[in-house]
Amino acid sequence: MTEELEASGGPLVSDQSNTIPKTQLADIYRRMVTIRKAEEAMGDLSLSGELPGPVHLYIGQEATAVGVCAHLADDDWVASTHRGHGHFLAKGGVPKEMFAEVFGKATGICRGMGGSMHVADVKRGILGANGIVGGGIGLTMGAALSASLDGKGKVAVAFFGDGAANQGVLMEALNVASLWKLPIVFVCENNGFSEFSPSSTVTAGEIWKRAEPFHVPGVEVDGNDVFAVWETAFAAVHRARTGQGPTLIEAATYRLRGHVEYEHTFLSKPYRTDDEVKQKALTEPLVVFRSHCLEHKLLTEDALSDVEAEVEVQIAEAIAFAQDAPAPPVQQARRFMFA
Amino acid sequence: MTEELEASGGPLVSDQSNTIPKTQLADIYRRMVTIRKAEEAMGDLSLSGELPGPVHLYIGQEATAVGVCAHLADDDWVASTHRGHGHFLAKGGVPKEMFAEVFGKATGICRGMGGSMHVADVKRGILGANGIVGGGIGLTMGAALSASLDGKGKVAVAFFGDGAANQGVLMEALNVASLWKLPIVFVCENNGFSEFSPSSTVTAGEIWKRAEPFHVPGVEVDGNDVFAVWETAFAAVHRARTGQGPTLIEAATYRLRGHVEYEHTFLSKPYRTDDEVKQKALTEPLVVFRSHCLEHKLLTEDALSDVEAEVEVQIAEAIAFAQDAPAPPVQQARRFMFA
Amino acid sequence: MARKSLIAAVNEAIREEMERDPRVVLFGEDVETSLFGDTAGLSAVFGTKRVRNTPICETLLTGMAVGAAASGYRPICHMMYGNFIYTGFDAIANQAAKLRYMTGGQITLPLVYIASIGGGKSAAAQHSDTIYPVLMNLGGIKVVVPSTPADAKGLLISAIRDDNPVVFLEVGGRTGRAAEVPDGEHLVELGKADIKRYGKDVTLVAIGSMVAQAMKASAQLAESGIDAEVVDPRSLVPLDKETIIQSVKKTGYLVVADESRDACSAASYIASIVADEAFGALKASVRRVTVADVAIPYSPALEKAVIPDAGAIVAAVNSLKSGRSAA
Amino acid sequence: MARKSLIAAVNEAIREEMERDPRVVLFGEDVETSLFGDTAGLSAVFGTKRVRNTPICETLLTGMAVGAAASGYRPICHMMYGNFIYTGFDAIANQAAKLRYMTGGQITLPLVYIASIGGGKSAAAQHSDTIYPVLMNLGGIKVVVPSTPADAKGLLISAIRDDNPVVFLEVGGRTGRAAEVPDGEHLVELGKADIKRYGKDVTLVAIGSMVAQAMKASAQLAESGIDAEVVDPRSLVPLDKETIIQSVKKTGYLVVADESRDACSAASYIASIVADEAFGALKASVRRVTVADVAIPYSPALEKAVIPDAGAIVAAVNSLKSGRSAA
Ligand SMILES: Cc1ncc(C[n+]2csc(CCOP(=O)(O)OP(=O)(O)O)c2C)c(N)n1
Ligand SMILES: Cc1ncc(C[n+]2csc(CCOP(=O)(O)OP(=O)(O)O)c2C)c(N)n1
Ligand SMILES: [Mg+2]
Ligand SMILES: [Mg+2]
Repeated sequence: MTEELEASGGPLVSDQSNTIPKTQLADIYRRMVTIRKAEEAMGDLSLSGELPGPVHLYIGQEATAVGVCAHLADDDWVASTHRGHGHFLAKGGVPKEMFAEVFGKATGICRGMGGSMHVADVKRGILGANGIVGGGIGLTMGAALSASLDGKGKVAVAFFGDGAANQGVLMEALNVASLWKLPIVFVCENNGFSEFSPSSTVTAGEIWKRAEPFHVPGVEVDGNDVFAVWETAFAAVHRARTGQGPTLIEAATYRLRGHVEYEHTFLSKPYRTDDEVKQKALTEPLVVFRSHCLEHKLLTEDALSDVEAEVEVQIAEAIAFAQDAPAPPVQQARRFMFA
Repeated sequence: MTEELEASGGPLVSDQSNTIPKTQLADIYRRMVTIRKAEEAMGDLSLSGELPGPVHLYIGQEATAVGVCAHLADDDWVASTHRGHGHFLAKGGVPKEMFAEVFGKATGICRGMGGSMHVADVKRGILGANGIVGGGIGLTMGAALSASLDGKGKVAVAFFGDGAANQGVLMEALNVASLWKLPIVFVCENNGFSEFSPSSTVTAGEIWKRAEPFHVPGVEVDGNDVFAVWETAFAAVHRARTGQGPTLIEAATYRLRGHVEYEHTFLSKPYRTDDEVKQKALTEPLVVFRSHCLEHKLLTEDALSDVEAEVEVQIAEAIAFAQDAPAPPVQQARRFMFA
Repeated sequence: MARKSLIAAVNEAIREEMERDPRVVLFGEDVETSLFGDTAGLSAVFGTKRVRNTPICETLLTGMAVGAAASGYRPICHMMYGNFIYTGFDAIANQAAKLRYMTGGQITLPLVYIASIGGGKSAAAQHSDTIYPVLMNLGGIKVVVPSTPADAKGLLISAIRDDNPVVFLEVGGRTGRAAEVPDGEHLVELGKADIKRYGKDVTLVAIGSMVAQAMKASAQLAESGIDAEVVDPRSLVPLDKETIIQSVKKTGYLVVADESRDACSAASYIASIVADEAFGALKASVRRVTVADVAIPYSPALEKAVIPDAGAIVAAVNSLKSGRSAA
Repeated sequence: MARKSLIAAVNEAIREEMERDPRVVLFGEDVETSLFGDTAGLSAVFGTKRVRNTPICETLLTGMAVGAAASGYRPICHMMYGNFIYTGFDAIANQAAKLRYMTGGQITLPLVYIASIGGGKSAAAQHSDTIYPVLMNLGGIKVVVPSTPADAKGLLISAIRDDNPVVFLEVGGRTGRAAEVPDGEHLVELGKADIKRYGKDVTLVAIGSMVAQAMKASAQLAESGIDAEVVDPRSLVPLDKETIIQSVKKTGYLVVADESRDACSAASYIASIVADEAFGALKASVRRVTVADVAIPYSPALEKAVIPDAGAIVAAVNSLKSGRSAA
């Protein structure tokens, strides 16, 4: 991994011995499972018609959000995408506030004003999910500019998809981030699809290589392996924090659910086979993590199951909270346009 | 040169023996001198207050427009920039129609509706100068799509500056052009400045390398050497015409005049030294061409001088034509919004 | 005649025009699979040369459409949600709207941008915008907003055959109500309003999604003895001022219903035209029923409170008829 | 008091605010050398960390300003010509205008976009647009268009101190007329119109470049015994409806002069407000003096024919006063 980084545009300050500390493994798993269970529940709620708006689920990509955000503090910034629940939860967002938001309730993190596509928690450095593909890139560049100006070692992370990598704003950002040595990490999650188009049909070449011409290091990582993501992000975040500039990480993963949760009810034709999905599920992040931990005796089967059980309760509570929450007052629709 | 092409993203079909045929040399020189003399006159006219709008002169960059357009027919397309006189003339635009346009006259190529920043001649495949930096890239991509659809071997060429290369639309275009193998040549003229900013202060890395990640060949060429430009363009245009896809050419040159012709009258401070300009003038395209031709006995001093004298007369006539031309009828202001 | 949704009518219009004219081509993000269904199945019929899935790059797409049109094709560029027109705004505002003018008529731009607009589906602020006001102000862009499947088909065919840039906006999303669409070639001229209901007491000009609301409002008003005329402009550029003015001259009262935000809305423009050119006919204030100058909220109760409905139109009419408004 | 150009007043406002508040930062293309002069000299004073030349990449710039504002700074993003706001429109329309709303008030965006607008210099169609109508419709963006150096300074300081996205538009380019600017801290509240001339016979609402034309027109009208009141809204969002309405209630007549294209112009919006909220006070049609729905031509004679001037305003007033318009 480190070799790759060095190969493409400059060395990352990285210590190959760095890996997830054993004491953090349960927490890493908890975060991934929190996302998984929350998203599975979201899917059910969407299909049963309980959610007013559309949801784009993060199932299968958990390792990226969790592996990256493990290196971030509340005053570091992230911006996310339309597929934003995972980043929200990984960066410390509270499940019940997320569910209440997606239900459109007054106690939602955005008071019901934004819904799934806009979950944000500014006090935790979450600039929000975004309905504009590529929209988070400009926002994090601004946050990185702020971080660079105030000199406190904060970092900004832009999460975006393989589809978003084809928006020109990414290259504009790579150029400026390189020139100004901004403390930013660009994290492209290549989940194989840009909506219903397989990546290869709309994305020429390799995304991680797009950084090098701007003298920004680019690196590819297995986005289903939270250990690999953690290590790569460790180096990139460290690089940013110490004033050495930006990094582009491409995390290879797979979107196990549809682009949007009820798509099979309206799409005229399938765009991938069930077999493909089944095949890919064999190497999804939780499977990979579990077997790695068991194999290397890092966590026991019981420890893992305990986490799952605890999370299940937490998510059920979060959903109940959201279901019971009141709708926002109607007058609220006239608020919040201006400060 | 050909090596470089092959090194960065795939081979160009090129025959290294190809160079400007001797019979075309006088014509190549005529075109370069036409641009030079027209632009020098434009500069004088601008300073004397005879031109209603601003002009951005192409002096010092003639080799690129001429070396590239030598390979294009009327039904090939080009789009140009705010600095568009050179491309207009190189692609076959008529001097007197250009001058009349810049004077805002009825006989201007755009009937006085567009002026310097919009000189276009659609029947000659000139989609026009453009006031939007990077604006021509989308237009030529569309023309390339048309060319690809009609299958007649037409080619589109996008001329743009080093500053424009930082607009994300270039990368969007490289991606689509690569995926669709469009018959397009991206010609970036790196003249050292993006308005008043030296390129290095606003452009990270090397522009020609930005193509490779999209699997598009990128190549750098001496933009002051019309022979080199001609050869590079020969290969790239051939590649496009034969359905092999796009190429990015970066032509290194220097803008000998200001960004805009009367800038010294309003800028608060200089952004380069007179010495730098003088130094750069030693290797400008006409100097290089003349000495190359004389040294290799390709053209005589007399032949070169004859061309210059002829062009001088032609430009003087074009200016007289423009000065004598009538203003457009006022009602014309209400025309041409819709077909 | 057969009953079809607006989406199906759009699909049919594109299909017929692509059959009729080989220069008509379609591209956009996922036009093959088609998020809304309006382009579903077309790639199977016309192949992936003429129906092209693009990457996500709106800035390029809008400009590429201009270039393809300038060089002899008749592109249809599908922009998906209306607010992605903001993303690709540059080439629409700076190129499509001006290229013909700036070149003294040399360039002809037969091109159509399609997008889906409006709220009501908890798609939140970005995806729920009603975007036509910003397009109407650009000058060189025709803007079409059909309210029925039949109008959608007829207007889209006219748009595709038009030699100018046209933005064709779909309201109601993928789940609009089905209605009759004439068989055979069906054209609706751009710039001709349609009187969706004749009446003599008040003119309701309603745009896009507001037409159905105005029809509902008319039914309610009829119960209290007010006979409303519903005028659907259908195309906002060009705008059929004459039909609107004639209606106001007949009724003396005008309410304009428009799902766009109020400031510089289509409603404000139409109101200002009438306040200028038919002032003498007006017996009361001209009322706009629009979205107050806020974005569209996600939560359904809030969204409903923000987007005008029949009740709001009825209330506006009643405020006029009671003379309460003529301050 | 000292006489200064609008550009110099802008420069002074930025300088003072950057001195006052270290969180104010400035970036944009060539803000160091400064094409118009409004940011000249600032990098020498404040350094190249706080005053940053950027590459040409409007899509990023507008979004980066949003991100910098959301994370605690107060960016001023210089967009140079107004039509480059079209180029960077995405983040203005989809992020700046909506982020606070969508997040339920979590995000605060103290940011200013500056750009130069308007025609009259043979800069041709792209660079001569008067762009505020499209911004006014976005909802979450304040829009300021000063007509004098003093207002420019006072409004820009207010804009920089405002906790919302503000687009500050300069008219007249680098060569505007100099006028008095008060010494010391000079603030003009956003949303307060200024009556530039008091009169009793007709209200002329004039925006930006049209204020000078309206003043000229008033002088001409005075000669024929018509006493015009000139109202300069100065800020279009928020708009000081009250001052406009009060003036019309006094005069009974309204002409709105606006250099933007007519369809969905600021003029049409203002006219529609008066036709609604002050209908009873109106004695005649409300007239708009705007650019017909065309782009701005290059040739000077044509450009002059397209952009409204004092004569056009006088003609509009005369058409009202003669009752010719009340059809
Ligand atoms: C500017 C813009 N264009 C188009 C869309 C519609 N859209 C939503 S998600 C999506 C695909 C995004 O693909 P990718 O970036 O790979 O993210 P993923 O969905 O795979 O997480 C598209 C085209 C959008 N939201 N914004
Ligand atoms: C979208 C856009 N942004 C900014 C400008 C203002 N501008 C005009 S020319 C120029 C510099 C262009 O530099 P480059 O592309 O290198 O072309 P050159 O002037 O060197 O020929 C700028 C910033 C513009 N015309 N369009
Ligand atoms: Mg993807
Ligand atoms: Mg340059």
